[in-house]
Amino acid sequence: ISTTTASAKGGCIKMLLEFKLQGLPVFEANLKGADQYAKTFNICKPTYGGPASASATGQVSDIQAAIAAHVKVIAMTSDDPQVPATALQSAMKAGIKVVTFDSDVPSARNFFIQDTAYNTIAAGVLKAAVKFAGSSSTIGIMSSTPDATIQLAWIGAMESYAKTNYPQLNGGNFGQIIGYGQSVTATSLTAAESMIHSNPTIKAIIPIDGAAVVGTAEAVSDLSDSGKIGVFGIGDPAPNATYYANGSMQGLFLWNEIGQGALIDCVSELAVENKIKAGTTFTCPGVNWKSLNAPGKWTVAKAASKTTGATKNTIIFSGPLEFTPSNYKQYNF
Amino acid sequence: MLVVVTLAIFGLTSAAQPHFALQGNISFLLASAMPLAVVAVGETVVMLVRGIDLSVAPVLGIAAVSTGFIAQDSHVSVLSMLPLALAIGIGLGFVNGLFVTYARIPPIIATLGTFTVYGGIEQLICNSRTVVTLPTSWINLGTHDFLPDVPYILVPGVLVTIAMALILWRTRWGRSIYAFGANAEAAFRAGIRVKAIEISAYTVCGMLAGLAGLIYVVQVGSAGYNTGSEISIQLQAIACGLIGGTTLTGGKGGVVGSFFAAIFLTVALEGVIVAGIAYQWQSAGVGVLLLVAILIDAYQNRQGRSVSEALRSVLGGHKPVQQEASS
Amino acid sequence: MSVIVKRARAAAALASDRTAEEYAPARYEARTITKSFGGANALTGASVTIEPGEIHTLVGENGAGKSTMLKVMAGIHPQDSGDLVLNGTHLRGLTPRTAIGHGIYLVPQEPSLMLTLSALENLFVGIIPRGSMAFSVDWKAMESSAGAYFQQVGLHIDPWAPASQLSIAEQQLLECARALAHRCNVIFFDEPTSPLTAREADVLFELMRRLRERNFTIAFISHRLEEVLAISDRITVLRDSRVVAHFDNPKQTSHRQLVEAMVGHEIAVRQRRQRDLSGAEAVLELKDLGAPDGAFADISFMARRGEVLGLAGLVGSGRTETAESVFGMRRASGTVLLAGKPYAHRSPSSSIESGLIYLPEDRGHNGVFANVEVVRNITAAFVPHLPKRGQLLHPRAEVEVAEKAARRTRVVAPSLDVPMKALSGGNQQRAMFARWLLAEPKVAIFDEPTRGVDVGAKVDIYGIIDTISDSGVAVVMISSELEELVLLCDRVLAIYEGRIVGEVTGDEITLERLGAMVVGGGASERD
Amino acid sequence: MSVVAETQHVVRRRRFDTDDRWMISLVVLLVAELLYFNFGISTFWGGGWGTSYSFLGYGESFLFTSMIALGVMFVIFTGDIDLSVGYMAAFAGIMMAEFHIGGMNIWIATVLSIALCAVIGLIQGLVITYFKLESLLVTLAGGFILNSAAVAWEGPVPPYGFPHSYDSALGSGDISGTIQIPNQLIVFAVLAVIATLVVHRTRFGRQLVLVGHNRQAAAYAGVRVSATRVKAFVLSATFSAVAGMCIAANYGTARDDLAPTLLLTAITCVVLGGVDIFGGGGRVPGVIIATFVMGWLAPGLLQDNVNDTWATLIAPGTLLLAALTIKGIVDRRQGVSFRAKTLARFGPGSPTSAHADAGDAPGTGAT
Ligand SMILES: Nc1ncnc2c1ncn2[C@@H]1O[C@H](COP(=O)(O)OP(=O)(O)OP(=O)(O)O)[C@@H](O)[C@H]1O
Ligand SMILES: Nc1ncnc2c1ncn2[C@@H]1O[C@H](COP(=O)(O)OP(=O)(O)OP(=O)(O)O)[C@@H](O)[C@H]1O
Ligand SMILES: [Mg+2]
Ligand SMILES: [Mg+2]
Repeated sequence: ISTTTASAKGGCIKMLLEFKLQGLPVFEANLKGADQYAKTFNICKPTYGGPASASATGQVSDIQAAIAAHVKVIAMTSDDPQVPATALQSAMKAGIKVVTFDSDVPSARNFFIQDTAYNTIAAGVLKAAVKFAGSSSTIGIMSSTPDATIQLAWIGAMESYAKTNYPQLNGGNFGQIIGYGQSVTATSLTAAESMIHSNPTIKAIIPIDGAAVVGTAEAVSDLSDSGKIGVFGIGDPAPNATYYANGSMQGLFLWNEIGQGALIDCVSELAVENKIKAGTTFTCPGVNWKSLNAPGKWTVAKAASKTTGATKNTIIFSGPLEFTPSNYKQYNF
Repeated sequence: MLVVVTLAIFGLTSAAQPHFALQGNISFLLASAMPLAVVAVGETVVMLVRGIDLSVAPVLGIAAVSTGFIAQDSHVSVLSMLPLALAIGIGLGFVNGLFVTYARIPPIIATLGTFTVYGGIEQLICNSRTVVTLPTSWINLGTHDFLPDVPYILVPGVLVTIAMALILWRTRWGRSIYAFGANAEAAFRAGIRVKAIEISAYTVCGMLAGLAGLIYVVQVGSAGYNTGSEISIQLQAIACGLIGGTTLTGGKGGVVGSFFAAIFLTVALEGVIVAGIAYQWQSAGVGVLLLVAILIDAYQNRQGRSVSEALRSVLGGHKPVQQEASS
Repeated sequence: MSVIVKRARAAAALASDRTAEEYAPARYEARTITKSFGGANALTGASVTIEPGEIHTLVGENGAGKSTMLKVMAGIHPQDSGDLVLNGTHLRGLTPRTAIGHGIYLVPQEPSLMLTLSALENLFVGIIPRGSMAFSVDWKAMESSAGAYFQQVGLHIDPWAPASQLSIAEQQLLECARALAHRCNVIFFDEPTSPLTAREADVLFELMRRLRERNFTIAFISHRLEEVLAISDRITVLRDSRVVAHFDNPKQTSHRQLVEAMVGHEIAVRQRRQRDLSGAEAVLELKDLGAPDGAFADISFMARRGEVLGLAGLVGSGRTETAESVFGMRRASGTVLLAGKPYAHRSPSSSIESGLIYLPEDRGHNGVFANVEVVRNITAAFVPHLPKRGQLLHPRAEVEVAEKAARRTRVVAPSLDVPMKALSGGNQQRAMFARWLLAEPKVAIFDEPTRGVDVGAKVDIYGIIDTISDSGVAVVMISSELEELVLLCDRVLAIYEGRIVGEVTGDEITLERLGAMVVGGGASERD
Repeated sequence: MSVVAETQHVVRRRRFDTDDRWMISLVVLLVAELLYFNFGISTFWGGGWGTSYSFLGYGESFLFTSMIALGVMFVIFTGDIDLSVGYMAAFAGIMMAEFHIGGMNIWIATVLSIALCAVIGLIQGLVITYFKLESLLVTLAGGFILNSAAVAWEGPVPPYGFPHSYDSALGSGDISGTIQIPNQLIVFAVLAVIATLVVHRTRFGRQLVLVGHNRQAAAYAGVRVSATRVKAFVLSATFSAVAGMCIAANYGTARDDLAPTLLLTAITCVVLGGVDIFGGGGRVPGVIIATFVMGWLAPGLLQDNVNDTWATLIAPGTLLLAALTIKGIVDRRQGVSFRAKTLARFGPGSPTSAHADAGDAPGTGAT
């Protein structure tokens, strides 16, 4: 209690860093980055939030507590594009800056840090899978639920990329083989198993959420199909070291989560000091992760773009990073 | 009877989707039913003493993440983690027993309380981490068969079920469990240590949930802050007990039925997926299955005989001996 | 972990190869026992000594503390103070388990068996014989030794049949067999006869006498004073949680002396009433009532205004089922006429609305709301007519209504605001009568209205029934105590195995006639 | 009345019974909690009494749970339980939203959805009473089915975008004055008053309680037991549906995963409020107080920088267990134990003696 008050007077910027839920490795990496760079951007050691179980209502309680605690900025990745909107709007009314990252709340934020351009990551992962399986093979997708916004966007981007570049995939209808694991490893495992059984010709699977990646890799090792069926997904490498090692994991794509944490700090500070607005370009001292265009340089989007998925006031963090069996050991998130 | 239905579902599904009966899949189905089967065996013991234990889910989770983290960090063998898993289960189950027996909180509420508290503990243990990079030996144990279609994972499940069935039938402790469930007051008057028996039932249930946690982490290869609760394994286990012929009113039923019910439930759920039913309706599928299970339970209670007996009498065309007596 | 526990273990271990006679004949003494439940005293400094080779009977009104005394002595309740002394040894921290180790067993007021388990297992529960391994169960040994125990108590049953298939009398005998199997030689019987017919009770008494000959130490509780006087060697009377009298020579004790000791004052002996009601109109008529499962069939009779019509029969003869079918608790075929009009879609609520009430026999389960205030117990059947103010209930007016009814039936309670369970059995039954009087019945069916009720309350209940019938209500009285049918009824129907087998009126109603009729014979057949 | 002489007895003024004492303890607990937060957290009162995001304003984060608690309370009073309430609330919200998006006036959609949920409650109640099934399991199954229906109906993009007036009326709006009173608090207060009066001051409420105390005896006393139980399920569904509307309005969207977590909290509130999980015993005001105890606990702790896991799981769970342990001890002093009640209600055969003393439970004697 007393520490919060003291630090408020100490001049650093009080920030709530709110995740979808505790314990997801990607967010842990974000947090690591944010903590590491807090000093650089004059952020008080981030107030770490996130509901104990994935629920948008839990996030709202956290936001309410933060408003009452008079934070200066809320950085959050939202469980739902709508639910926290009311709470965030009242936060903005109270003069608090809102920076969303990873998943957006379009109607109630100042800036949104988009992980990567949807088209580039979709193309990256699909290209790798096709290279392994062949351009007229059968490739499945493992997602969490049909209403996961970003995953839907990725799938859409993959579909349109496949339509123009690999018209022969899945007999011309890429995107028809989708399994859902509901963000539960055990369920993903079952779903992946049954996908493999129902599609005997399947050559590669693209899991695009954390539980699906583990579940799919486990299923592939389980059926002694390691190496026969390729797994190319979107996810972080460290949790899947075992599967890289036993040959059931061929490639994962993501962005640099630690760097994203640093960018969150940077944007938060700039937002609080009103130093950025739509259409401008900014730099972050000490942060040199490769952005989409140039290292250490980011642009605040002025208008929406269909291909990248960006909307107004969106900052795209970076292009995709590929983790292969030969380089996965270099990243520990 | 359950075996028949299970085989029927299996047969129908494989007729529609031939690959369903592939060798690997049978083995996979058996293996993925084991965590549930072991939990269900424990839950059955509690149901036999007229109890209910909702906290098995986080108990399983705690055991899974604790053993998983240790294995992940120090690459110990699965067997060396067994005592830890059991100890966790025993401890947490014992606490449940204390609340039910000494604090006299109704089981459903007491274990609802411990469900939340244990769930919190599971999260604290995870402390924002997830068990993922298990040693290869663990993954192999979870994924390999020692005979065609007989996965290693099946072994502990079968052993536990046989052992519990024998214990319940052939030991004084087992008979005391039934006596307590049939009529706690009479058991007390007959000189049975009712409190010890009731606590021991919850302890055994916890112990098996702990064991199931270890099996789970070996089989799935991963565990996290809400392992167990996320698939409502406690409810599935209760459903298994009911489908397997154990009643909620205590003193009746047994663990073998629950074991097969767990396999049945797993095959049925997998069948639902393979049959191409939209994932949205899977939870409705579980709901309907549960309704069927309780209707069976109600039927058994009212008729004083099990559905399988009834079916046998219908199919076999002769009246069961018990019929005139039980009307 | 006292000596006692160790001895109990040793005793339990020895159980399978020791006979009761190996115990020294037991003199069991309870000295100045005090026991209270949540502030209310159930026993105050009560002492009882039970000698070997005697049947020692405890009598007293409901709630006097008889059951509590035996429960304390059998380790079911711990006493607050006082000592339990068995052959000079003080028993401390007694539990049923250790009590059995000392050879003490209580056959409870109502048999409490594990209904889903076999008779065999019920017999041995708690002392299941060991098999080859220390913890295993030797089913063969159990099966082979069970027969002897069943024979000793005169039971002829399949040891593997579930206990739920046994009749109440058989369950009672199984409890006795359990006491023997547990090698107990101090056996307490808490009101064993109340659910039994006279014939079944005789079987039990025979067993008790045989045990007495084997020098067992036996305690007994009953409200049926005739049988008490017949079987007891010594009688201890409890009143208001204290021991108030001993009768060392029951053969020379009169019924009247005993009653006066129990209630503390004289009680007028009731005489049979003589009334001629043959001209009164019929308010309830049953035509060919039959149960779907055949528990009763072809039941036809009518009850007149102001008449007390008795239904005599053995336990399980189908009287309760008939009455419940009329009241609407069960489905039945046939016709019921109420005040001459057919009454087809029967349900308890519509019965009560049309002036037909039923006092259930199982007061504990079907009558009282144990944790609810007496007031609300009394008004429970009156809820649709409770006084209202605006749309809401008017609590004060409700209390007045209940009080008035309670006064009419002489409910004695510290306050009508206490929960029902704080009242003695007799007062609970008085409150039940108050409930049904509120409904202003035209036809009242009373099922075993005096079961488990002490003599004082019995007399009051007879008075209430007289009053009700005098006011023009047709009373149908179901009772297994033939004496009270003789005292109260203007007409009695006998039911045997679900069928009416006879009818007697006026002076024809005698104990002998009824006794013969209820077992299905010797009656003047109706046409 | 000539034969029977009249006996006089006094109806003494009500003593404090266990229920009263429990309610007093709850009030003390609530005051203690608020005092702790008051002195412990400088910002607990935020910008002053009742401004958004402090004290009364926190209501928005738990009042809908309180409404669900009130609903499920009816069912618990009858000795049943309703595990479908959370799913029901979510389903109601989605139904309303889909109707609205389909072009229906939002208020008509609201009323229609509440009515349809009442019908679903009716069906559940009928299934339970007609087939004589365990309500625990039927409503669990019902909840699963409702959940599926909700997920299927909402589709990939959960419905959102209600008129501002709606969001404000049932959601985050408040009546401004010196103290800002959230609209939801008013909705809750209305429901709370209705619930209190229905249970304690109407004929239906009386029958509800009697059914909970002893179903058999109630049937013999002419209470329409099944009808009463079914009505309780209808009330439960209706209250949940109203809560679902408030949730939707509050968050501006309706989703399947918002509500299920509410179930545990709601049941915790009811039990903590002193309602006997076996039916019959308890007071509605106790439940109302308990919802505030529970409601302020999590936001208060969160503000006190307590870890989310502690604030939302461990603390409430421990509170529930501790409270019930204490209540159990207090009750036992009175000679009524939960276990005895369990045996009285579920005991096989009829172990209770003719005078219905509930005290012969195993363990009462073993020390
Ligand atoms: N003690 C019992 N043992 C076995 N069956 C019983 C017993 N009591 C009742 N029944 C069953 O219920 C049927 C009718 O019982 P019911 O209780 O209606 O008889 P009753 O004449 O009212 O007896 P009671 O004197 O107990 O009131 C019997 O045919 C029998 O099948
Ligand atoms: N477990 C208990 N809890 C609370 N009160 C009890 C309990 N057991 C008995 N009592 C009360 O103690 C008193 C004595 O009860 P007890 O059962 O010994 O009476 P009894 O003489 O056996 O009566 P009855 O003839 O009705 O069986 C009664 O007032 C009873 O209500
Ligand atoms: Mg007694
Ligand atoms: Mg009867």
